[in-house]
Amino acid sequence: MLDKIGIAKRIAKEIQDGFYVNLGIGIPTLVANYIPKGMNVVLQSENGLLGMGPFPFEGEENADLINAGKQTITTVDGSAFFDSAASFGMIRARKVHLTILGAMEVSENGDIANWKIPGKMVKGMGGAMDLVASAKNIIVAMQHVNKEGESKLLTKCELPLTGVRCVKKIVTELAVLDVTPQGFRLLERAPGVSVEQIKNATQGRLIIEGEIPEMVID
Amino acid sequence: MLDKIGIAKRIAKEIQDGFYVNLGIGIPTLVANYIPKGMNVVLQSENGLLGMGPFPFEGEENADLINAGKQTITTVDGSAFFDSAASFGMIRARKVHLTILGAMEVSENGDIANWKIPGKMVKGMGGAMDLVASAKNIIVAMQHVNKEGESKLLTKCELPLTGVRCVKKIVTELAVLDVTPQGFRLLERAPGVSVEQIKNATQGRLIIEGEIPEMVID
Amino acid sequence: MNKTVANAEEAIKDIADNAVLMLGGFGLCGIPENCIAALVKKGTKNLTCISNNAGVENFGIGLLLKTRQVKKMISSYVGENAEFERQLLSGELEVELIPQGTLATRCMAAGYGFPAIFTPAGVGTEVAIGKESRMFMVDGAEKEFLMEYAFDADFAIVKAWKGDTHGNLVYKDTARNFNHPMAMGGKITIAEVEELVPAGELDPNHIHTPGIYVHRIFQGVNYEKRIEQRTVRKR
Amino acid sequence: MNKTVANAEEAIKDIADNAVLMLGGFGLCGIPENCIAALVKKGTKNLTCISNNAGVENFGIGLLLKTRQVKKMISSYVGENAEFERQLLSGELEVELIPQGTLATRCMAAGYGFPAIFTPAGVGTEVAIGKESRMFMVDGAEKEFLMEYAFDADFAIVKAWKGDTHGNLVYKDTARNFNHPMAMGGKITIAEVEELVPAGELDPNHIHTPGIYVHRIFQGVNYEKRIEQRTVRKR
Repeated sequence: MLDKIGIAKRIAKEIQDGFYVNLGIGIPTLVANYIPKGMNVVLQSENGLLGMGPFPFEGEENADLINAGKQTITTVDGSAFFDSAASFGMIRARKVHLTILGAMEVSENGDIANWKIPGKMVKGMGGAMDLVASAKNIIVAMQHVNKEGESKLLTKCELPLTGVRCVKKIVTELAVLDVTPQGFRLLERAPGVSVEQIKNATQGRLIIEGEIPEMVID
Repeated sequence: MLDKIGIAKRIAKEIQDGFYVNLGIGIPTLVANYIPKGMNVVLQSENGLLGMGPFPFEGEENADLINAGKQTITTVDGSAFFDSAASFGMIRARKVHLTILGAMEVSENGDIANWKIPGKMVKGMGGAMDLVASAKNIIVAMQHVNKEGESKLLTKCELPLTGVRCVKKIVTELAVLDVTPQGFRLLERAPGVSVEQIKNATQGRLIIEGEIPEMVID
Repeated sequence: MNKTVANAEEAIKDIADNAVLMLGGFGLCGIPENCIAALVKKGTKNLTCISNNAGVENFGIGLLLKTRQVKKMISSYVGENAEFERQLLSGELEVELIPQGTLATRCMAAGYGFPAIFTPAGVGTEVAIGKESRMFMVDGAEKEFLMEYAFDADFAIVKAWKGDTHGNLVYKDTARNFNHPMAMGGKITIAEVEELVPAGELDPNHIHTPGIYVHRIFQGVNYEKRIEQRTVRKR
Repeated sequence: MNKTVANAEEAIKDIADNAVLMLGGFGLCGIPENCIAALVKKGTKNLTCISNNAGVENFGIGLLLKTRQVKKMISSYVGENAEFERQLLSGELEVELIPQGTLATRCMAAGYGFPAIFTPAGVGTEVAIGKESRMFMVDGAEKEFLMEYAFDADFAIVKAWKGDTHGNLVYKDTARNFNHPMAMGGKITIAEVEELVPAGELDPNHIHTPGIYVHRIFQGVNYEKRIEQRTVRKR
């Protein structure tokens, strides 16, 4: 079973040289720490930055320089600032190669819900609806089951949707899965996790073909 | 009868303090020379400049700094450069208060033709169609009659249109006229020009009410 | 073309009850602190605020929420303000949550003279309810877009780093965010800046918002520039 | 993220016959001189060129017209090139004349992911023939707009003043013009610059075109930067 860092490490392996990547709040933010050294990757922050760097050293925080999670950050060489309309322009124009974000629910056809629990929680969708509607490739980092032990990989999302038929891949504490026209295709098991465990934790249609390898995480 | 400079001088009187103004090629360009000293006016050049200044001194021409007529120019204090899409954005958003341009024909309902003579001349509309479609106020600087002595203020334009129902005022070598729902309303005569002359030179519907004063030009 | 006004009070003096405002900033980054304070002082009521966020409880637009001056918020994310969430869930506050890109683009659309724009954001979600949608070819496949209208705000209130007396604005770092699209999109645009300079001092190649969009400008005072999430690393 | 290529020849080497190109510049101001020369040398045929102007007879896109490499021009104003007018009137050259703002906005639309935009330019004229139009409320009155589609160009070829190895671009003065919207709008964007610097040397607050839009960049040589209308005043 993976912890949050394990999920982040596994997702980092999906990033390719030359990618522009947008990282959502939470686990996705951690992915930045595990991008292989020497790989050319530029992080886009949808509040108006290409070339996001690590957190600043203590005492060097700049109130004018934050990421989409409102955290103080730095820039790297070759960065560029722009306004919010320009930012979502480049997102809509599919210049960002990969979007990694969290989810409350994903359905077997790739629908995603992550912004609202009616009557309970209304934080808003932020940039997530724009990102999932436009990104070429969307990877979801999420827990396979909720606190009550119920599956979050469903036949159909129950919560209000963020986007439809958009998720391409899911990495959870248990597994890596592709979203295919036939449903969730199991690609890898987390270390020490059995196919049976994954089956039990997945409510939506799960495709298991051949031997399912265990993830390799450095 | 006015010469080109006279037309430019008369049009300059229409400009108000605080105006952002776009000047077309030809006589409109001359208007810049007659804006009263001390009046705050900013000239927009649709190729990407607010705050157009006079021609450069000899030897100080800058190939990167031209106006929409491709002439070398300068900037004034408080100028700003922007791209062509942004430029027409501010034009469409009606931030430019006044557009002054030339015309081959204007009709009594305010249609204008100035970009094409089928089979003879095809230079293109440039930014004129955008400007006339959006500007709050459009003044046309033109000759009242063509070389053959035929009126260019018509019931209906014969040449391909640049825009419809958009011209608000016309200044010619003979007269100043408003375009009203009832037709061309004669406001002023050029020095030494009679109402009869203007009548003869105007093919479209001409409204003459009361005494028509002679223009006052400094 | 001097657009200078003395201070925030003068800049906002004609903002009346029921006005529709765009307020720049992302989180607490690049928010018009002086104008918000002046609005609180003035007590203008029943405001509709178009702003990506709603501030926090005791800062930013949160101050206007606390004093119940806001009738309606149009935002994309309001997770940082518990008072907001309370007013929303209790029905005291009218709220329209829309995607962040849609929000930014509807501001920009007003400044670009686009009556409406097309975006795929929200297709198939509750955001799409009641909206016109349309298919377009994208990369060889049909894709659905929603038609979203330009905002029609009475005032845009933005914060820039530097500005000149003609209203030209330059932003710093990610504080540009919604300030530029909103500056373009307001019928009347009010800009507060950290440093106001005479026209001619800013490089015309480096202006972010051309002065034609800005109607009033003043140099703000006492900027707090509060940090919402202070994240650091060890040396 | 190094996008540097050696020179114009390498930058354009995969531009094949029948390609659709956006070419930056306004008149002769800010045109990609090196890439145009390389295209002439390569002899690529049947090009569709989206460019505000068609150069003059012996410079700019005029060079490609002279060698009959252009099948179609999409422009707003071509008055400075007599050879162009001749080819047009004789029917040798296909030409689509569209309003300048429509041209610029259709480039930008591609870069902003707008499948189409609305503009009032050309309503009631021959430009509107065959196009969908639609009424919107503007300032309290109905106004007609044409729907114009985003361009779908294979390559955008632009010229900037400075650029860095990540593809970030900075333009100078009015040479920005169509270069920025086209840089955003190309599927593959090629930028030639007067000065190429390592990533990190340009101020990230002053980038006009973020590198994400640029695929290839090189430092051009022997810029002529010809002036079309040398207008001066006496001291």
